[in-house]
Amino acid sequence: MADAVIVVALLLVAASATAAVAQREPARQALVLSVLGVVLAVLFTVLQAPDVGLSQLAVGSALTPLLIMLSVRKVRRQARAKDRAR
Amino acid sequence: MSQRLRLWLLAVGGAGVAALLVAACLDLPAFGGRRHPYGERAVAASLARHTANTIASLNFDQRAYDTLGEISILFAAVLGCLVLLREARDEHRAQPQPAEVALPVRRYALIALPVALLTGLYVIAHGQLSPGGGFQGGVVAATALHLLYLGADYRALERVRPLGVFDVCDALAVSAYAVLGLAGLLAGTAFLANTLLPYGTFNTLSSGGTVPLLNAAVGMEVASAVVLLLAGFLDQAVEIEEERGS
Amino acid sequence: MHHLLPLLFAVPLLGAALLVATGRRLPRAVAETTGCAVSGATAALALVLLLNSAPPLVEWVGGWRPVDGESVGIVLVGDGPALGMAALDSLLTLSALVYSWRYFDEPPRGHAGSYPALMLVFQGAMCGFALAGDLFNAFVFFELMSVVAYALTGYRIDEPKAVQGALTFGVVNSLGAYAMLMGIGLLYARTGELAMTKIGRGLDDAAGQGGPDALVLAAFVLVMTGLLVKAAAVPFHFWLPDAHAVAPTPVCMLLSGVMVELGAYGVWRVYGTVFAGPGGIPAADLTRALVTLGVLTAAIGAVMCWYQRHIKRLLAYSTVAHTGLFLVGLGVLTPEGDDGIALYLLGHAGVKAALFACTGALLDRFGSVDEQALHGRARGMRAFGVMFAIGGLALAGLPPFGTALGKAITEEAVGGPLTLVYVLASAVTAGAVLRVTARVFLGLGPRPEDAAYETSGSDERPETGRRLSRIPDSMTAVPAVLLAAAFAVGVAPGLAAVVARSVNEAGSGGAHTSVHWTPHGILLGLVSTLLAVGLAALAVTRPRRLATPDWALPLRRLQSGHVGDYVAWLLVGATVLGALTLPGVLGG
Amino acid sequence: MHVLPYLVAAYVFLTGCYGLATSRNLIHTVGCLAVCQSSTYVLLLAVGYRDGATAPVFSDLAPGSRPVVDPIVQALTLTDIVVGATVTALLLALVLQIAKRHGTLDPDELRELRG
Repeated sequence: MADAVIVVALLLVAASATAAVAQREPARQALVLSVLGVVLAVLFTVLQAPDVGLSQLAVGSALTPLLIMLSVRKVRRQARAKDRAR
Repeated sequence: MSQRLRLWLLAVGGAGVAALLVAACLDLPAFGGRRHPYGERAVAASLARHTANTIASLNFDQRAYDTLGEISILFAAVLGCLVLLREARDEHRAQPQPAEVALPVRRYALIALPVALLTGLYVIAHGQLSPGGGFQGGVVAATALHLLYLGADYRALERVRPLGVFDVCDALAVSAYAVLGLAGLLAGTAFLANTLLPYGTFNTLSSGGTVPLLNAAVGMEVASAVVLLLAGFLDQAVEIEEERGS
Repeated sequence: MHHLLPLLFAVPLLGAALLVATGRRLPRAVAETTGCAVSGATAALALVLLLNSAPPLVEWVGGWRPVDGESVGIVLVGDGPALGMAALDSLLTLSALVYSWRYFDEPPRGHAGSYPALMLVFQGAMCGFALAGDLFNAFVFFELMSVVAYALTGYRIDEPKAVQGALTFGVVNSLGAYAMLMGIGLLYARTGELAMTKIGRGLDDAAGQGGPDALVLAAFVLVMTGLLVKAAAVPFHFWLPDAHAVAPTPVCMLLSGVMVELGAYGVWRVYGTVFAGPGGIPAADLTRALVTLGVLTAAIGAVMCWYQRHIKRLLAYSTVAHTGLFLVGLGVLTPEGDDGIALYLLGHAGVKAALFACTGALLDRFGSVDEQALHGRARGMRAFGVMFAIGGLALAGLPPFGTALGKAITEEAVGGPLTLVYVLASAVTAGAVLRVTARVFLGLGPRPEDAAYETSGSDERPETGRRLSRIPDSMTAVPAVLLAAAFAVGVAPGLAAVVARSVNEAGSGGAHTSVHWTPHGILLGLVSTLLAVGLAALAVTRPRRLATPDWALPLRRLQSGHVGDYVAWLLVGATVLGALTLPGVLGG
Repeated sequence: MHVLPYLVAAYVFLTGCYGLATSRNLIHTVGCLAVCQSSTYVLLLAVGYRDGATAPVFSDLAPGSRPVVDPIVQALTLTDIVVGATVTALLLALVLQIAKRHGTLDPDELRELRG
């Protein structure tokens, strides 16, 4: 039973990692990365690593995507300001 | 270099590394094996020092020096980000407009905030007993503070987040960790030796000697580091603008 | 005494924390004085420990001394080479801080302490990496060192080149670090240990009579990839010129003078303690891999160095060429080779840092580091001209500089055609430096014309806010002292013997070697110096004859400044490394 | 099942490398680096797993009553995760400055450092 859950979690990790690389639009990539974070947290929990799962949840699915979103926002705002100045 | 050449290189290099990794995987001990000599020693050492969560014992006692290196990475990265995201010569700050927030969002954020903050603190405090600790709790508590940005607006966030104080906290937390290490040295044992305090009763909040103290220092470091990092990025995203015409 | 080892990391860290905590209120002069004082104190501590490092100091952090040979803690190894690297990086950090004394403009508003604080953390990280006896601990300090270096490289945020170079540096080095961590994971899976000596023993036990298998090979390749990225061996080297050419000058002194060399040191340490046993990588395979990559690195570094006009980039490529030479010397796995490289590295650190310091003075005086734009303009800076020329000659291996002694001993150890590589690589890089001296400081020769595909150094901003009309004394004194130190390495009586003894004690089981000047070595040193002077003279008088030939253009095009290219090269490099070490694994 | 977790780790690493090499946007590049790093977490935790074992937390588990998984790799992964987040932050800060100074985030259009 545990084995089956681990296999599913592993395959989900592989799939969401592929999606995170394939999604070339940064704002959407941030969302996919946070999905990857959640899936990894699940995998770590079934691998009996709750400590790691918890920090992956906090860092991988919240903090990192948040930083990416803020960067995207800054770049967009800058592009808009440039357009207006023109 | 052309796109095509790069893809060829990537294919060659990728194939080589893939072959290497697959061959290595086939030689690895089968998944789920029983032989973990260092792990078993670590569990025994953790129990001998009355720390219920072996991970906490590893991070704050047996391999506490790694953790010192790790919070220094955090400390250095925050310092680096503040330097890299400073206002350049040709930039200025613009006051952000107060934004209208939909009522349900505001309600949700303001209710979730104290809950998340308390969860963070609880997770920090129980680091040596249950899963969690300074890292996880610190990130949760610091991120929670930013619900204020979602619920109210940027200026409300700026009021509850005096950056100068967090700067000092950031530095103090790292110093506290290092000074606790020095205390071990001065007491005549070794740097970061966990021999200063009694190990306490197994499975209580004060068990584990200096583990709870180091854990608290890490919690403080992580929380202030995350606040400062997010502040740097928010500043860029909301406030700092380039001068017109440059 | 051994209890003091962790302080080499803790003291600069505490100093940095102090600077950050008080940074908002601190006047600049106080912040910089504090930085120098803490850095100096750490350097003094490193020197004291170094003098007491025979027999080697071993410290179990947290007092987790082994019980029945097993420990759960982290071990620090303070032997001669480790403490020597720690002392070298501390002294170099101190000189970089003195060099930037009141020189760096515009500390970020309200953060007067942040630049010295970053430098202090950098110093502590390099000490920590040098002392690490535990593989994961080495990774942690490797990352700390890298993170600080990215921030320092991008310090001048309004320079487009600086931020681009820093990002390239960051992406490539982080990827290298993750490869190294995967390697550590594989080694942990096989042996269940993290201390380097225990991993080595574990590999030998696991192999039994069989020798290494694919897992050991993969772990070796991954760990070495991380370290060779740091050491900038071809084809992992692309990030280095991009980063070193754009970083602030005092940071360049550290990056080129000691951080890259720490990568080579890591290769030596990790191979010697982890992979040297019967269960590791056979010596013949390591020699094949390191000598091949080293020769390639030296050749490409030297050729690219010759064709640069951006002076900092030129010096960066000369660092690439010299690390190639270091790798060859370490790769032959003889005690004499190790001794020679240790001395070469000490001399090179002083010379290279001094050359960067002189270039920084040019940048701040003229707002340019372009060889062609500066043609003849620095005639008035006589002291710097003399120091630049001396630096060039020392780089070529003019006796009795430390570089010459180290090179001579290594040449003897490698023997045969590899000697030629040493003579040529040092002559070409030194020739380029002397050419710059002749053109910029003496104004010799006609002004050359522009080529198509290259980075010019003319629209750079001085690092001092405004151009300096007079170079401060501290900026003149630092390169002079560094050159004097490089000279002292070659002539100080008994120093070479002490270095050799401590290196052999740590590396080759206390083999006895005699290291001293030989007529043969002096002759080779003079030959490469003459060659360098001749090349420089030819380039200045007949610039057309040595213009970029067609065969060198594709080589220059490889350096495209594109992160994606560099990542692809990193994978190719790992594959090449694997292919070069494969025969021993198949044979075993 | 014996090697699947290791193969997944290798796959994720190489996928991330592919993304890094072919990326057309530097923010995406940094995201791909985070993907590369997550492969190290998977590898480390897979190495430490033990069949039928539980987490090494003894607050409601009598010591010795059940086997536990290897705590070492968990401590290492924890460190690794924090390192990853900080590296991401630092690189994103650099990316923001590149966007300002070069006006583009496409690595193909950054032409300052060549030769």
